[in-house]
Amino acid sequence: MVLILALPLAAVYGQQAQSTSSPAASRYKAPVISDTGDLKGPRQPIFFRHDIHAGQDQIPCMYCHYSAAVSSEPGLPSLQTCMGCHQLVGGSTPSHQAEIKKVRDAWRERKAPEWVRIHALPGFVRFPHMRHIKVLGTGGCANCHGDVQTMPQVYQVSTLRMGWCVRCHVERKVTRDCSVCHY
Amino acid sequence: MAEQQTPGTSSRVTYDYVTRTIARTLGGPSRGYFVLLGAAVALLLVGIITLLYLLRYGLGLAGYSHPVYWAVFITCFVFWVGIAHSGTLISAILFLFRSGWRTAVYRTAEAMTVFAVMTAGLFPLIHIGRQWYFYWLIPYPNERGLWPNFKSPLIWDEFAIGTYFTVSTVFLIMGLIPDVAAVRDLATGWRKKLYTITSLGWTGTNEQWRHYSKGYLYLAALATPLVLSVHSVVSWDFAMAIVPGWHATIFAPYFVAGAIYSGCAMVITLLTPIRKLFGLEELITVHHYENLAKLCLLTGSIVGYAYVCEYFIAWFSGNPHERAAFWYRAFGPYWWATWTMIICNAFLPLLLWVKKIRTNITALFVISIFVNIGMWFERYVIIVVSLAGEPYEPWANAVYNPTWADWGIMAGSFGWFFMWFLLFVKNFPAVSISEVKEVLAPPKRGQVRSR
Amino acid sequence: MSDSIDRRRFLKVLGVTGAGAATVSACGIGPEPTEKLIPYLVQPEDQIPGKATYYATTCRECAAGCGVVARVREGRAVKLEGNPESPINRGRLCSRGQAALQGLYNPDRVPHPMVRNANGTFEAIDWDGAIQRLRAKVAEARGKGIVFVSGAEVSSFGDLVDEWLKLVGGRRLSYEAFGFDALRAGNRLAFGTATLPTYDLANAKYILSFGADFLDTWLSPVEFQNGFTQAHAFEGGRSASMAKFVYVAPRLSLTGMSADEWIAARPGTEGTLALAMAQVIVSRHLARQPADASRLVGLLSGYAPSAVAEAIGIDQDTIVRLAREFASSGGGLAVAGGMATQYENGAAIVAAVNILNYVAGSVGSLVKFGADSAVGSAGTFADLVALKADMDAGRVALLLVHGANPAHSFPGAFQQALGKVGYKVSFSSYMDETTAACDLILPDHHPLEQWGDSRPRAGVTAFQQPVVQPVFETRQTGDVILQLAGRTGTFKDYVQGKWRTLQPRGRTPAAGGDQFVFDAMTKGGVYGESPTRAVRLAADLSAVAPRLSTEQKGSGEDQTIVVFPHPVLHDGRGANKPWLQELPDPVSKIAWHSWVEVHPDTAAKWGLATGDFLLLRSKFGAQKFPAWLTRSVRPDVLAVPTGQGHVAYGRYAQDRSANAFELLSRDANGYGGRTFVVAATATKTGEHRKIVTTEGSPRERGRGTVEVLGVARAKSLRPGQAPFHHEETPEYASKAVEWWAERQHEKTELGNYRGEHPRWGLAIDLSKCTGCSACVTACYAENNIATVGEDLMQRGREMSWLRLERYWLTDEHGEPQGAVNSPMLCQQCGNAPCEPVCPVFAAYHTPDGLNAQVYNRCVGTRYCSNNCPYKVRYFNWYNYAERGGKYEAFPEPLSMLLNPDVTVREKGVMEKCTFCVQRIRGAQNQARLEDRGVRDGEIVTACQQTCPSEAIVFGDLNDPRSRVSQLAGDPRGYHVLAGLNTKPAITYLARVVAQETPSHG
Amino acid sequence: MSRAIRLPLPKSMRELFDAPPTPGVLGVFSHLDAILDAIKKLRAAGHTDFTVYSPIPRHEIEDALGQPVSPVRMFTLIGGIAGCSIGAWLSLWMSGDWPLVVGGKPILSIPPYVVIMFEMTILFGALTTILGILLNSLFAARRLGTIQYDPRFTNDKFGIFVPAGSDKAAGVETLLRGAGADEVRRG
Repeated sequence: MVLILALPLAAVYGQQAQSTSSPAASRYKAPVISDTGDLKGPRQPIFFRHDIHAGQDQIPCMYCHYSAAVSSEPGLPSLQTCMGCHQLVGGSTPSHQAEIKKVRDAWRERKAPEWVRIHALPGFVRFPHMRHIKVLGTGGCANCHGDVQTMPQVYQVSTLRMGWCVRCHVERKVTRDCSVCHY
Repeated sequence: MAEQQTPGTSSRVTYDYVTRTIARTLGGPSRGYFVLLGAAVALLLVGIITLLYLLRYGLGLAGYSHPVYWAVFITCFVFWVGIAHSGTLISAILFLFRSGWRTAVYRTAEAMTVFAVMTAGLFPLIHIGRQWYFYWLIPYPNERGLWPNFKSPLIWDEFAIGTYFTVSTVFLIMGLIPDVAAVRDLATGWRKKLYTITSLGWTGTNEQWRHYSKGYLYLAALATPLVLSVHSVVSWDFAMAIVPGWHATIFAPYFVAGAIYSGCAMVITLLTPIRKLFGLEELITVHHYENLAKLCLLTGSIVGYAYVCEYFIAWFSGNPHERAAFWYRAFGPYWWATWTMIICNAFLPLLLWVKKIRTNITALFVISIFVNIGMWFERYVIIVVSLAGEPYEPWANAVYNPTWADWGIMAGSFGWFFMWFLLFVKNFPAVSISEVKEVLAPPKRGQVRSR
Repeated sequence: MSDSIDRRRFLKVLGVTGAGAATVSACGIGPEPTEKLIPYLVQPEDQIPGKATYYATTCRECAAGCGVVARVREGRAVKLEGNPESPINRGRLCSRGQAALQGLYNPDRVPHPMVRNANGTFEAIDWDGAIQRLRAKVAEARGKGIVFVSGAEVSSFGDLVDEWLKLVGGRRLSYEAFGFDALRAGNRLAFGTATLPTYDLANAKYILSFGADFLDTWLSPVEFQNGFTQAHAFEGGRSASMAKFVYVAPRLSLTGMSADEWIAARPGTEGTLALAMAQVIVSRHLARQPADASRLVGLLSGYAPSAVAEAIGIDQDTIVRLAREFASSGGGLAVAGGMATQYENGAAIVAAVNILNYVAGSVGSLVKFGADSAVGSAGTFADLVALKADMDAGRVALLLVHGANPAHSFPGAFQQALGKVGYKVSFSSYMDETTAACDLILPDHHPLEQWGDSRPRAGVTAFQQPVVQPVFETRQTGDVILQLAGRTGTFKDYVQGKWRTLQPRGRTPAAGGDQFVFDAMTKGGVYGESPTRAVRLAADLSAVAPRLSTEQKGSGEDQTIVVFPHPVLHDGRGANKPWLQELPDPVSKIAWHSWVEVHPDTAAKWGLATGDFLLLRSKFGAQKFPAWLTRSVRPDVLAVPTGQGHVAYGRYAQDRSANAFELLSRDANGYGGRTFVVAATATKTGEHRKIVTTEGSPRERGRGTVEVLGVARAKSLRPGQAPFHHEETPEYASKAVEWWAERQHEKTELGNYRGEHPRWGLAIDLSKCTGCSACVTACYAENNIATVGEDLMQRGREMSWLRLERYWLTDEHGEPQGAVNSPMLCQQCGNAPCEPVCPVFAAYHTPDGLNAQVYNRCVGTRYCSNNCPYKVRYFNWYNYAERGGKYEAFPEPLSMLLNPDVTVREKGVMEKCTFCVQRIRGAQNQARLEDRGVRDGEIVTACQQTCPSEAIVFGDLNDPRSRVSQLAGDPRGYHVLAGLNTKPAITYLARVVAQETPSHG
Repeated sequence: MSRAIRLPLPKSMRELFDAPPTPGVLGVFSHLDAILDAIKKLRAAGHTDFTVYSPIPRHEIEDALGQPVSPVRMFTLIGGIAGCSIGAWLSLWMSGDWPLVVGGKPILSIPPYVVIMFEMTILFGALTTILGILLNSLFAARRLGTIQYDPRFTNDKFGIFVPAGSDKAAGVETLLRGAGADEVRRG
């Protein structure tokens, strides 16, 4: 459902990512990364740059993490989703092209990349994403995940520990009943 | 204080005699001593190994069976807390009552107290399911912002036992200071150093005595209600629960009496060999034993009365659950435990009415051991049998049998206790020097003294 | 549909990591291990991660053909629930249905084709190779005897097999261990038709069961139970409820426990009793006779109560009374089955009972012929005996076995015979006894992985579709057969082709076909009305009487041994599923092993105690069983369940207890059926074992745990009356208590104490509960409850959050007349004693009135359990989730069925029922997304969902319009141990029994 | 207490523990009545700041010296009150900080918290008492200096040390001998 709605949008952004002529007035410009060594966060099999996709190209989070608004799981984009754009988008710099090639190869070999998990909750905690999106709006992701739009490589900004959750719940005067998260 | 000699002590007993006799106990240990110590350590090792197994595989190794979720470990906990009680009773309460006979025995009793509490304190930690999270019971500021539940008797327990351990320890140390000083002045070598430090520069000036004896008085005054409170709190672990056989208002006094009872018995059990080993017959006399025996007789009778009460109320209340529970107790599969407890605790001590027995140390020793056994079973009966025998739900009843894990931990606890106790009596005066002197007639001019 | 399978393949990849997470995180201390996240290649539209998808299919655990809905999360089937669309089970499911999942993810499945090599052991072989081999064998066996043994297959698969066998010249024998030969024979005797009727229990006004265990395993238990409770419950949802139920059998079975009266007739005399009743009805004109009833006079003349009462073992007044009640009820239904149809004279008994129904005018109204039941299609036992003979004689060159395990249910003889067969092929995906004796194994998909269908009765076709991608390298036997037959297309096409033909006339198959099939699949099948046709008495009834006579055979000290099907393990097919093994037998409450039921008086004669082993030696075999002393069996009868005693069939089934089939005769009886009663000597072996039972006190002893009302008293109750309030604290005290409680609740100022939040509650109607224990298994499935195994269960370590307490209802002589079954689970008390004693707030009261248990906060002091009067808290003594641990409860791939919404508990923590809080939270989240409140009935607990008799209702007690709060106000309602002022959220509705002065003391 | 004024603060921790030697006379007695006699004489002679050693506490000596009641009791009292209030704060504040309902009981239910308060009272009372004893004895030791302490004082001998310059020393000596000292030393 989400997918279908978002498709034309994607095409548009795909194009814009290509065209340098588009008026980028207030648009965030992703830096060119020469050395990925000193970037924060774990190395991923493919150097996927959230700052380019979400920041520069301003693709909404929900486009890839399609189920965050309806399910407790945010959802991980299928390779098909990636290919939706990268059929066309080949990347501007050699380094980008190299990474995009990995995606296309993966698609050809029907072998999905194994992403390294960054945000993990213990098994005894339930975090319904949809409830939080419902309240915070689709822009609310940053509250916990930080300003991903400027992260070349995503890393964990919040502790995701209980005290951190509770503090926010108390500030916003919402329940801190244990059995809301623990069952 | 008593101007005339305490009954039983001969005129040979002078200040000097007291000092030297007691100091002698700290002399080079005999082989027998090492055998005992070795045995204690061996037992402790058994306990440690068992504990490692429990940690690795889980409490399932013990004999627990739904709905018997508390068993031997808690039984031992209550048993040891009980043992701990006579110490402070003798040292504090009898001190306030100015009863002279306590002086010869209170040091042993007090040491016993401290080590018994040390032992008891281990059991709650061992018996919880996730031992590595025991610190969640302590109110410490944490990242989650969670606090313990002060409505839970277990938290009361934690505070009571903690306080009791601290207070009885400092009480013991306080009493030791003048004696350590006395020993210091006789000792040589490394012991000299040790005692110089531990005596905190005690010289026995009038100023020191002045603050010391007042302070000691206040400590005693504080310890007295503490003794009574601690086992009351322990009893509330059960009385606050709604389990038939636990939920009784009589529990606090009943448990306190029981605790002192078992404590005194344990004092007799420990004192007898020490007296022999260290040749303290002159200082610890039949007179002392008789008084301990009388104390046992008193508390024992209270316990016996409590038993009667329990059954009477169970019948009188007409509550079917209560009745069922006590019927099960007496005639259910655990009848043997119940009757062991009743015979050892309620009937055996009646022998102490006889002066001949009361003044026969061997007899007392034997009786005291039976009382210890009986008191252990009392706790076993209260805890295990009450849980096993249809607590409200006719469908939920089980027969529980302890396993090697239960016995292993219990053996370990005895090892742990005796190890500390033995180490203590060899390194610190097991009988109070200054207080024994206090009850002797002070040297006066014109009195001829044999030296 | 094809690509839907592809989807699930990729989902499965993700599912595995998910499952890993669920278990790992739960048993690890400290932070999570870093996981890999594997995305889909193609985005499935019908799957959203974190949200369940539901697929309708059909349960194949027995031949009843119940519709099920599989809940699928990330490609793993995590729960089965009844399909509300199905006319068979109406959305309900039994324990065995629930446990199908453990068949799917069973760790002992045959993972790939295997062939017996030179040195007699199995070795792996690839599919093509295997099929080549089979094709060759078929070729060389042509004409030398090809036999295909299947289960009761009235399905497209059955048709396909038959087509193929016609091709290669073989024959099919469909075999059920507990056949229905007597029913067919009996019906032929009485009405001249060999088909099986349908029984309309729901509309009966008086139910008389001659050994028919229609709540255990007989024909279609879920359907029957649902109907039965409608008729028998106090408020079964119809005007004239509370039909009296009389149970006639030598032993009180699960079905018998619901009886208002138990007639322990002498074994084999059930038919005599039926005819005696018929005689009374006819001679005294108690009912409007059918025209040809007069023909019966001759037959019945010999059956005056006075004449036969002696033989039956009851006094004649009882017979007359029963006859009167039965006839005057204006809707009496007599059912013969189970034990009564497994005697030498079983057929005659069925005939006799038919006659009873006939004279009472029930045939045609409550007993309808025409819709032949699927299980009926099974071949007779005689056929199997014949096959065995052929095999012995070497007349069988190729034997193919699918969905049957004769080597276990027909032990010894069949085993030997197998040795003489040229080549043996098994399609089973479990290494059961028969498979172990085969030469080639071509493991079939589990029913949840395959396409297929089942025709439980005429007019009804239940569809089967794969709900998950195959777990192992199995292949659907249908496809294999098609390949062998050299036909193109997959079995799926074959089945769907058949389905297209089901659509009503007037629509061209080509056009509407796909749409029709798709719609039907979403409903789970095609459900049409069953045709009915009237039957008349057979021309010649002379055969009935002579066959009814029972001559006592066997010497004096011989005991009558009754072998009955285990309510959940049935003929043994359930034995490889830990849920079913750990589920206590509803009557004996014994789990993990088999037993022999001995009456205390008999036991006293032999100086026998519960747990002592008895060696039963019949003419055919000997087995020893531990004794269970019970008054629920006739003193002159010993009863033994089947189900255990497997020598193969996986880690959970193997080498457990003894196989009761060993005792039985190897020859078919007069009507071609199998006799399950045998004379045997019983001797004490001197051995003893502690039996694995959850039974506490068999009597309730007036503790207020269960309440029972006489029907008249119950009917006289007006709304607002509360007959059980005397259970509460005395007036003066209760006032004080109330006042104190109120003050306290005001002070708490929180949650449902101020009525702002819901107060979740449950209502359980004991007059509906039959004790079938389906709820228990459902609870295990929904809440990831660990099974602990035999030796731990023996030490009372079972984790069953929901247990069924069975208390005998006794007559004035203290003899059981039935039992009250009370589901005991956490009562979610308003003033919960367990909460204040927890030192770390792991147990506390949620704002919506739940008695929550925070597993990750629990340190395991176990004080809460001590202080729980209901004793419904269970402790994790070991780490049951530990990979490869001694007590691992979910060995791969069983862990795939763990519910990702529920934490897998760690060693050392307390756990308990919380009204399926995960379902509550799920519904609340959904409601919030849609900006609405939670609707009544939106949240359904696992136990409520599966309960075949609809005895459990969940809802919000603070909402006066909710069903549960209305039931809570029912005059029959009471709280267990209300005197403790725990204010439970569960209201029990008292059991109502026919006799006026019920005693359950 | 005129003596109290003469309390200079210790120059160092070390000094606090063993005070600098003061010139004076030490008398060793083996009889209680003798030392009591000596004390009387000394006080009659106007000596106030002498130290009495004894192996055991004897109230006769205390009476003879006419000492004021030890200030330790104040420590105990304050400690007790502090403990009680800490106990109250712990249980009340912590229950309020994250209110959770258990067993339908009020969040702040006093009866169970009394136990906590009580235990804390005892604990702090005891600890402060110890503190009181140590501090007081310490400062006392500091105030009255000392010379050659005799080990027999912890065994069976009593002693008196009278700080006295060479001028007074002779008088003190005779006084002590008169009272029946076994031996008298000048330091």
